[in-house]
Order: sequence, then structure tokens, then C-alpha cells
Amino acid sequence: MTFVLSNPWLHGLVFGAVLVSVLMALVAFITWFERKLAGRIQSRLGPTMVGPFGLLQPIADAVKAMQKDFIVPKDADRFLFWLAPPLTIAFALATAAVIPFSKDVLAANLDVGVLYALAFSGLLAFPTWVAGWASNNKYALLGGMRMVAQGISYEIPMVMAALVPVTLAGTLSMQGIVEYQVASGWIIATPVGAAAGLLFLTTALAEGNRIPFDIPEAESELVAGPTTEYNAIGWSIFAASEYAHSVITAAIVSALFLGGWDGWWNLPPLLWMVAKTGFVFLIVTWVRWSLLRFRSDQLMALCWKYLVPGALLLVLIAGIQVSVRG
Amino acid sequence: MGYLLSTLKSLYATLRQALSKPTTVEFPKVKRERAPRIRASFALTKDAAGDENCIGCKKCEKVCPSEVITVVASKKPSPVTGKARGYADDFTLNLQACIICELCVQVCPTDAIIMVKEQEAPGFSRADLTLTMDKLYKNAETKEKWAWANATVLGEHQKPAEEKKPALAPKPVPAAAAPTPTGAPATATPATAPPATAAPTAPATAAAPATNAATLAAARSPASVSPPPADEKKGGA
Amino acid sequence: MSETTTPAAAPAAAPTPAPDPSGLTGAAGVLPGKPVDEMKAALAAANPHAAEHVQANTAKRAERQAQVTALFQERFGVGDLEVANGGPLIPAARHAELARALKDTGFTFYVTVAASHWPAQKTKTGDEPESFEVATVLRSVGPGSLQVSWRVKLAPGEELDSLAPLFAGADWQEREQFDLVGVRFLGHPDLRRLMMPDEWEGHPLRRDYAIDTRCEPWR
Amino acid sequence: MAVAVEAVATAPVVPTKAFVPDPYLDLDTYEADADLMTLSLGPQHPSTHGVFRVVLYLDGEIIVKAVPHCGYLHRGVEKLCEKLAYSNITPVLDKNDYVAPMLNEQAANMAFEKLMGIEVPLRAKYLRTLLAELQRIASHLLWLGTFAMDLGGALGGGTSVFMYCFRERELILDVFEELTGCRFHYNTHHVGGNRHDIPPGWPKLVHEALDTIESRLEAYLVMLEHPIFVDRTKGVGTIDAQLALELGLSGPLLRASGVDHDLRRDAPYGVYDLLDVQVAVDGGGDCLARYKVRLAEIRESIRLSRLLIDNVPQGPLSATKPLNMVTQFKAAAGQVYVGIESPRGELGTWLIASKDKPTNPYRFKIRPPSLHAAAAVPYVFPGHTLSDAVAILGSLDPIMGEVDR
Repeated sequence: MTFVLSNPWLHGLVFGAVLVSVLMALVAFITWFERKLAGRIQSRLGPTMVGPFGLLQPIADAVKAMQKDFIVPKDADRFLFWLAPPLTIAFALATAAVIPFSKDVLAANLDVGVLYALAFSGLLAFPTWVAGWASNNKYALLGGMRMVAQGISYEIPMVMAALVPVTLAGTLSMQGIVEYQVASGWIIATPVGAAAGLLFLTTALAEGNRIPFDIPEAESELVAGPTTEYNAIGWSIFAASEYAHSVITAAIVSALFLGGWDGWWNLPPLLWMVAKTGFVFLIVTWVRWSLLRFRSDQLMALCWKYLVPGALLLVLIAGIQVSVRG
Repeated sequence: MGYLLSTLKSLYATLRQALSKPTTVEFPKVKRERAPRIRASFALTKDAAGDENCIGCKKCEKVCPSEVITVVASKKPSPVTGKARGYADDFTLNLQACIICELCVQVCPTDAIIMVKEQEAPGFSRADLTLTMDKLYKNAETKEKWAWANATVLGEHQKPAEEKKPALAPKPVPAAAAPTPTGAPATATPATAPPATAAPTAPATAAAPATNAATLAAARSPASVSPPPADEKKGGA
Repeated sequence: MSETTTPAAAPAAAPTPAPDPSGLTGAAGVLPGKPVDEMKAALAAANPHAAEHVQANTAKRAERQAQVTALFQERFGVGDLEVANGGPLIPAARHAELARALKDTGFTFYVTVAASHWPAQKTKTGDEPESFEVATVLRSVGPGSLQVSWRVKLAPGEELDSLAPLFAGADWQEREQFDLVGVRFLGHPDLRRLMMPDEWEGHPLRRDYAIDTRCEPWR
Repeated sequence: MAVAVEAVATAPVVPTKAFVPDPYLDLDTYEADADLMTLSLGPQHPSTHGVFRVVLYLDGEIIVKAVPHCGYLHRGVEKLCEKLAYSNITPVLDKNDYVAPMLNEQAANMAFEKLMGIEVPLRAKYLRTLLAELQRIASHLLWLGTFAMDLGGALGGGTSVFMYCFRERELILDVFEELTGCRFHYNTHHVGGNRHDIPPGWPKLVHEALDTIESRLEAYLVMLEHPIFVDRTKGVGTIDAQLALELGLSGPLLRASGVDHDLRRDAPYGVYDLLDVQVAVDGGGDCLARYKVRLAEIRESIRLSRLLIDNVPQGPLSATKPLNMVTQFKAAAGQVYVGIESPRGELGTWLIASKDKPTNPYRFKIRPPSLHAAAAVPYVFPGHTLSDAVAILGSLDPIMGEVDR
């Protein structure tokens, strides 16, 4: 066991395998949870047939998706068309490497953890655009273009919002930020931290193109955006990566702003981290089922006119606060 | 700022809906309560003496907008009264094209074809959805499956003003003699529990078609405000 | 929801149906309702302005009606408006002129155009040639809204000038009539078939179309 | 709030947008920045509410020209009605405007009665008016749900509003089921009156349904009064009064463009002359105005229905004997037009009867209000983006069953 922990390659491999399997199981559970929650919000029951309370519904969906035929449109770019889904799920899961689950339980204790996480979540726009381009469908192309525009333009306020906890904690490593919050209170408690947290959450919604920012795959306009031509396993990988991305962003938000695994009543730290991530994910889903959708030009206007200046202001305040504190 | 405030209001609205009881039920396990007047499927009735009501006049075949009813009729001595009268040898109703418009029920002179309240009649093959004569008669076995309407009741609802006779005292139906198939429209009891089969005792709704005509006429006359208690005549059983 | 009536208690005794709280006993029963004058009084109490609207309507409509009859009388020499027959017969040449005149007197709302095909037939007054009849309806907007309609008789193949330049709404209606009955409209911006695919031949709503279908069209 | 007609109608038509939509634009004369992309919205598209295809010519994401194609749902109803007897036409017409079937039946039967000179008894007229108002509530609720879903997406807030609207509409369908036995295609009107009389417990049921709808409507409308909704609908798809009148738009579309015209008040039929119908008019002419007008109409219909259900008069329900022969109703030669106010506008019937075949109509032309809503697409789409196009089409609310007949 110690040999495995010590050798970096083996450590990464084992921890990565454990992390991915846990995350994929979590994604399966989350699809059930979201459909039940959406049902309750819309005064209906949600899945009840398959298994007790419909718990086996995700497995049923997965089996249904697997046994279907993966159809590639006639003159689509076959290699890129096939490459897009694995790329999306890879980038979505990669960001999980740096999430500090508890004192020493994390895949990679990089001291540039925040930068690594934001880089990978920023990369998500690329495979979606590839999917849109490769499936030789006008709606998919439009969806892909919108995804690139939105992904890149919301990357900037997201990075700046993440800069606030980094400046307050003084370190780029996720574990470091959490230890700072253990020492001197959660960042969400400070006013600038709360504003940055809210801003980070909104931009994270846009990054994972969740409602109200789901312009790329706007069902009522672009049929299904870049994923129009995908069916069976292709589409379910896209859906899984979207859920995985929003869970991991919830984990990053709880790590950066809500104090990670810090908690009282000496409960195990891992439990605290999972509870906070679940709470943030609940809010994301709740927002998803109660808001309408922006138009793409309004989306850009909101980003450049309000979010970017706001983020700059917050970083300025955080900087002043740190320098005053000395 | 306006975005944030009304987002919170929307979130509150969905929270309130989430906490209230869902309105959907698990359909196959829990059936939804349907209206008494639901029009689902069809049945052919027999009169008090067990003789078929249908005289093969093909009025329903002519009136059907989507031409789903086909009737083959012939004149035969009646097994019950011995007199020769019209009978339908073959009566098929193709449920696949039927638009449930209730016109056939309305034009039937002898209240032969009626609708039944059976919730849904799923068919797994085309043959299931073509109601043949024996299926139609089997549908009429259990009384509480009968829908509310037959030609008399529908006629009562649409009776124009001038013909509105005051509520006749209902003619006592001699238990033995079978009412003539044509049956006086206003008061004859077109269908009561068939004596032959050990039909379950006629629950109140089963007697409904018999007493409806009378209560309807009574209710219609402006004098009486509340419908009179069910009149003393009960269908012979 | 309503619940059905409770089953009869004892079959032997005359089963008096238990009073169904929802009042939907067997659902064949009928709501007696109120006497008519009581109903009118209740509605009048709840709707004070109803009578005003009716007067305003009749006054405005009478005024419009006078304008229309005057218009038809002077410029088109048409005595009665033959309302029962769908409006007076107007020569095809003056169709657009009448529409323009009516639009100026306030009939700004384009309602519909209905073309019908009258095959040649021998009537008592000698045999009538085959003809097409195009009826047009306009309506005035606001209180006292009045509809006015007129008909034009066309020989087969004769063209009627289109109202699309006058009313943008006429565009699709006339395309539909061309598609289904085959009446061509002169000056229509793009007269194509509206319902049928473009390469469809024949006009479905003509009396001599699809006579040999399975079910003989006239039962 | 009613804007006098003369004031608005004579207002000069100033092209509000720099981009004046020309429906018959010749594409090769249009100098586009990049080459135009033709995108076909429909016929199989989540937000065309039925089978309707609009070929969009996009310059970037701005629509330059929109060419609608309809006819995918053409079933030849008018040819079929020429074969059917007068009593058989009603069940076929339920399927025309399948969101408000009561109104289709009423329009056709009023035309038959006018042609045959039958005077419908007061109770039947009363019941028809009441059923029309209840059906208007159900139809507008369905529109509200699909409009929210067009703006909110199938997996988001829009669907929540859609589910709530359908839950409320269910109540009205149950009320109709209590009366006629069918939830959707009722065949309850016939020449000379109605076929199903009111069961005794019905008023209580109607009151329950109306109270629940009114209380719940306030609960989730807060989700629609959201700045995102206002941004998506304000100033989008503006139709001014002049263009609306020319296009023959009617009903909520005309009233949203500022023209104060409602057949229920201006040319009353049925029992509307006893009622004081508050006509909601909003001068905006954009999607938001259409939303407000339809919402006001829901509230007005709830008020009218409550008033009507309490005072149902006595008397017979039909002026003609109950149907016993298919050739029972015969019409003398003549032509007649009757228009009524359906939730989408003026729904009319032009009926021609001939002497040689009195039991069938000679020509049966239906004037669908949705045809004019669909015909307005080339005048309204240009200058907007694709997501606006979806919002505008949702607010125009064409029902393809009615457009294509």
C-alpha cells in the first residue's frame, strides 16, 4: 500500500481509477436525483417504475443507450465525429483531479490546482465545437459556434472570480485555500468572498451551459445544438459529461468558497465536502428548473457589460484587503 | 440587480410547487376517477325478455361519419315472442376508425347500441379492435359498465320545447309480457337486467337508464325544483 | 372529483339511490336552472354597460349599413344586397374598384374569399354554362362591426384581379383558392399552390374531381 | 386601456426598424456581408407547434427573408364536408382547431342554423357562450405553456410553466368530460342547439375549477414576469395596427397591436349581448403585448364563466327534434357567412347550399384565424435572430390543423 502511494505513477493510476468510477456512479445517481427533483418541482412524480422509487432508472437508461446503434451521418467527418464525446468526458473528469476531498485524500496536490481546474473546464468548449462541426448539420454548427462564443467569453469572469480566494489565501493550491479557510473562516463569509462566490457560480453555469445560459443546446431553437446528430452512446456521454462537469464545478465552488472539508461537530471531513457539493448542486438544479433562457446577444452583453467589470472590481477589493491586512 | 431579485422569486415559486403534493398518479396501479358520462366503448343490449333489441334498421350505419359500422340484417321469427321481426345477423363496429361521436347511439330507434364506461379497450391486433356482434353483446353483460346515454336519454336532453308533455305517470310494466321491441319512446323501460343470466342485482346506476327518463321529465318541468325520489316502479328482476 | 353513486342497499326493497353529494346522479339528471327573467335580471345587474354596447353597436352598424347601401346604389347600381344569397353579383372588371371603395369607407379588415365551382347543368331556365363564383367578405373594425360580401361570376379560365395589393391578408387566401378551386388572380405577387405540392395537377375542390373514389361522394 | 380605433389606425406607418421587412425580397439583389445560409425551421422542429416549415435565409444569425410553407396537415376537410350530411360535419370539425374544439363546432352549427333559419333556444345559446368561454381559458392556458417552453427550453424553467399550465387545463377538460363524456372532441353542438344538458352537480365543479385556476395562475406567473422573459419578448416581432389590419390578423394578435376589435362585443352573438365583455387592448404589438392580452383574456373569461354558470336559464336545449335520420336537416339554396370570436381570432364559415342536394353543403369554406397568423411570418421574421423567430412563432400561435384544414 505504501509502495503504491509513494510511486507517483501508480498513485495517480489507482486514485484516478477510483475517482472516475466513483464519479460515473455519482453521475448515474444524479440523473435520477435531478429527474425526481424536476418531477417534484413540476408537481409530478418523476421515475417510479424501474426499481424502488425508480432508483434503477439510470441503469435502464444506460443499457438502453448502449444497445442502440451509433449512427454517423452520411458525409460527416467520421474521425472527429467519433472523437468528440470521449474528449468531452475526458476534459470534464480531468478537473476532478485537484478537488481536495479531505486532509490528504486528493488525486494530485498540485500547487497550481486552481489554474489546472479552470484550464480544463475552459477546454470544454473545444470538443463541443468539434461535435458541432463534424456532424455536418446546420443546427449543430450554429450550436457549436454559440458554445465557443459563450465558453470563451465566460472564461474571463470565471478566472477573475476564482482569483479572489487565491489572493485572499495567497496560494494557488486548492488544499492551501482550504487550509486558509480552516484557519481564518470561510471565504463566503467575507463580503467580497460572497460576491465572488455568486459570480463564480453564475459563470460556472454558463461554462457548463446550464439554464439560463444553455444557448448552445437550446432545444426549442437549435433542436439539440451540437449534439443533434448524436444518438445512443454518443449522446449519453455528452449528457454524462454535462452532469459530471456541473458536479465537479459544485465541488470546486464548495472547495474555494465554502471551506472545503472544514466543518464542526467533528464529523469526518469527507462527509462535509460531499454535503457542500450536494447543496451547491441542488441549487444549480433548482435554478435550472425555474428560469427561462437568455438570447445569445443578451448573454454576451451580460458577460461583457456586467460580469467582467464586476469581477475586476472584486479582485481589486480583495487585493486591497490583503495589502491592508499585511 | 432585477435579475437576482426575480430569480429568487421564481425559485420561491418553484419551491412552493415542489413542496405541494404532485397531481399525477402512478397510472397502471392507481386509476384516475372518470366522469359518469365517459364514452369509451360500445355494447348491444337485449330487452327485458332477453330478445335482441337491434332490429337491423341500419340507421347507425348510415349516420356514422367515418363509416365504421356494417350491419347485415334479415327477417326471422323471434325466439322469445315467435313473431317474425328484423334481426341483425352480423354487426361489426371497427373501433380503429371510430371517432366516438355518439351519433349511432342517438339515432338508434330501439336503444340497441349504447356506450359503455369501460376505461380503455386496448387491442393488440387489428382483430381486437373490431367489435363483432358477440363482443358487443358480451360488453352489455355487467350493468354498471353501461354509460349514461342511450337514444331515449339523449332524446330527452334534446327534446324541443313544444313537445314537452308533463311527466306521465310511468306505465307499470307487466313483469311477464315483454315490451314490444319498438317500445313507446317516453316511458318504456328499454332495458332491464336480463332474467336469464344470474346477473348481479341491479345496482342503483344500473337502474339509472330505466328511471332516468322519468326523473328527467320530472326534473324538466319547471314546477318541481328537486328531482322526485325514484318512482315506485322498479325494473322487473 | 366526483364519485359515482353508492350501490343500492337491498335488492329486494325499492333501492332509493343514496343522494349523491356531487349531484351527478347517473349524470343523466338535468340542472333545472333559473327562470329566464330572473337570469336576465342577474346578468343585467352584473353587466351595467351591456345595454350601452348594444346601442353603440346598432347605431354604428346602421350608419355603416347606410353607407354601404348608398355605395352599392350609386356606383354599382345594385338595388338589394341579396344578403341571403351571399351578396350582390358584381361584374369581374369592377371587383377591385369595389374593394378599394369599401376599404375607404372603413371596411379595413379582410375576412375571406371563397371560390366555388358550378359545373354546366340543365335548369328549367335553359342550360347554364360552367362557371366559377368568387365571394369576398370584408368587415369593419370596432363597435358595430359589420360584414359586407359580394360575389363575382367568372367563366372557366377567366382571371379575377387580386386584392393582395390592397390587403396583405388576401395573399394566402387567394393562393389557397387558386390551389383548391383553380381560379387565377391577376396581379397576385406570387400565385403558387398553398396546400398541395407544387407539381400537383388538378384542383381538388372542383365538383368533377375525384368522383370515382371508393365511397361515392354523395351518399 | 382601450385605444380608440381611429386614432391608431390612421397613425402614419413609420418603419420602426431600420430593416424594413420585405416579404417578397429578391435575394440576389440583397448584398449580404457573408453569403446567406438557408436554414429550414421545420417541418419537424420542436417549436413549430405542428407541421409548419419556414425556410429562413440567415445573414450571420439575422434573418433576411422567411418563406413559410404550409399544407403538411392538409386533410381535405372542406371536400369531406361536401360529402357529409349537416349532422355529421360537427365531429369532423372538432379536429380542425384541436386546441379549441368547442369553437369549431359552434361556428359551423351557427352557419347551418343561419342558412336553415333555425332560431336556437335561449338555454342552448347560453350554454354555447359558457362553453366558448371555458374553452378560451383552456386554449390560452395551452398557449401560455407552449410559449414558456419556447423561451425556456425543454429541460428548464419553461417546462415547469408548461406542466403547470397543463395541470390547470386538465381541470377544464374534466369539466367538459362531466358534461359531454369526452375530454377533447365533444360533438356536443348540433344544428338547432346542444346535445348534452347540464348535470345537476356541474356548477359546483366549474366553480372549483375556476377558483383553482385563478389562485394557481398567480402562483407561477411570477416565473414569467422575469427580466429574462421581458428581454426575450419586449420589442420582438412588432406588428403595428396598420399592418395587423391589412394582414387580416384578428383576435389577441389584433388587440395586441392596438386595434380595439372583439366580435363578442362588437358583433354580439349567443348571449354576449347580455354580457359586458372587457376587451383587453395593448398598443405594444410585440410578443410581450400578445402575452399580456392573452393573460387579460384568461382573467376576463374566468369572470364571465363564473357569472354565466350561476344563472343558467330554464328551457329546452334544442330547437330541432333529436337526430333520428341522417338526412334530417335540409337546407334551401343560399350562401351565408358567420364569424365568431375563437381564442385565435375570427373563425368564420362560408356556406353554400344548392337545391339539387339539400342534405349536404355545396361548398363549405372555413376562415381560419391561424392562416393569417402564419401568413404574417414573412412580414415579421426579417431583422430578428433565430431565437427571436421561435419566440415570435410561439406568440403568433398558429394551429396547423386549422391552417391546413
